[in-house]
Amino acid sequence: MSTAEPTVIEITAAPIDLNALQRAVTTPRDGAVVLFTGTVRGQTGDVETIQLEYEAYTEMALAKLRQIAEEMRARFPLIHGIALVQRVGAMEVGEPTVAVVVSASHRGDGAFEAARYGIDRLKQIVPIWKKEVRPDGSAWVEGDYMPAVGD
Amino acid sequence: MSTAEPTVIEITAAPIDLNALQRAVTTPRDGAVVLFTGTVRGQTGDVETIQLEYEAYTEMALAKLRQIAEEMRARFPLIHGIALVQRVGAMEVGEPTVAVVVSASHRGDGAFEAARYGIDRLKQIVPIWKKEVRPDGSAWVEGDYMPAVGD
Amino acid sequence: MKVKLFATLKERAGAPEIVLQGAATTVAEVRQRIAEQYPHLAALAARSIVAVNHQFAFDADPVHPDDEIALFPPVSGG
Amino acid sequence: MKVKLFATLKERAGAPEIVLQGAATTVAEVRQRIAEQYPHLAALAARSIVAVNHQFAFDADPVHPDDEIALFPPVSGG
Repeated sequence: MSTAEPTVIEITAAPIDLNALQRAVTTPRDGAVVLFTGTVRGQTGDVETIQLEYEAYTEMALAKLRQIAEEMRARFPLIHGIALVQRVGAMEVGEPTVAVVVSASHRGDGAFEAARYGIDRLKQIVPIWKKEVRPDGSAWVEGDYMPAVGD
Repeated sequence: MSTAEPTVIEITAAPIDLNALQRAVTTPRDGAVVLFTGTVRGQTGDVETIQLEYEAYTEMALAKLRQIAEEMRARFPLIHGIALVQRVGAMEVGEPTVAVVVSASHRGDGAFEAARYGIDRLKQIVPIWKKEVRPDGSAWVEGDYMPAVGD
Repeated sequence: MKVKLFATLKERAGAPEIVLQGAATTVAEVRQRIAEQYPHLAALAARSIVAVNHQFAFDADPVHPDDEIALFPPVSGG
Repeated sequence: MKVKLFATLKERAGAPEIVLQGAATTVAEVRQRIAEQYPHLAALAARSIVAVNHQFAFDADPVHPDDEIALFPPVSGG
């Protein structure tokens, strides 16, 4: 990976700034940037969420985000910049909790597919947990993916 | 379409603000937002671009953007908010020129596919043209899509 | 009958709009009038797109005197 | 030997870390020590994930006294 292919990896308590991430990943060769952002969903069917509180095993989460960026580059060799940012702490409904950003020269160069792959993997292997605050109390949400050898 | 499903359609000379667009399309039911942004590519192979200058047939472009939003909703019925924004005027390398933003409850609800469809259609049927400013002069770029009946 | 021009066509014409003399009742006739009355636009116009009232229009489509007619090259937005 | 805890496990233990008495040379032994020495964590621990030095670890994997060991539920980031 050359310095012309930026990789931004962050676990942060600060609000996610999509404009800044777009600028950070875009190289002069890029004409297309795909950004995925997860947000705090306030309504899931009839269930209301007020707030999500995220906790990370920071050192391992950073290592796993770096691993995901490598997996993305291996699978989608035409992409250039990558940003993988997870916010931690308390977040309100509508706020971005995570961002997966990918740049490429053209929209058909795999940026859409790489961003989708990145968020799928992030939800599988990055040690982050969320506690949901509902009108009737709060509870930890558990994922259902069990890591396999090589994850 | 209910008011709970925002549709933002704009042809504007102002810089594109991805954070504002994310907020504009995200409803309380949404946990996933996909943003595509086109940027001014400075290098295409050995060819250098300094600036792009966009011109629109504004009234028709707005009508076509509205049509694309309807096509997206028809094809991807689980998506919620949509923003289709084209910036016009002069833009520098790295700057966002266009944004296609889609929200949905979950990342598997078609937001990635709808955003890809939206940018593909925008490049086919929305009357916008760009003039490329290169070190050796400037020239209008022409698309190669000819509209079909029903476009 | 007025025809709006964009991009290369506007630049070649030196104006954002041209006026056609004589009636045209179809898109094909509009194209023909342009070729006759603005010969320096003829080559470009031949591979350009016609829109009537903000919708793409094809040779057999009708045009009326108060329609908004536009001529432009294949689009390249995004 | 110390074991870092996260999410539900941290909450149940009332601390971000527990200390295991006696040696454990494999991940399976770590799990066994936790079940013996922290019975109120046993049920949760049985369906939790073990990481050694920031990598997922499985029952047969070795552990060394200076490894960073962590126990946590299936992840739910994003």
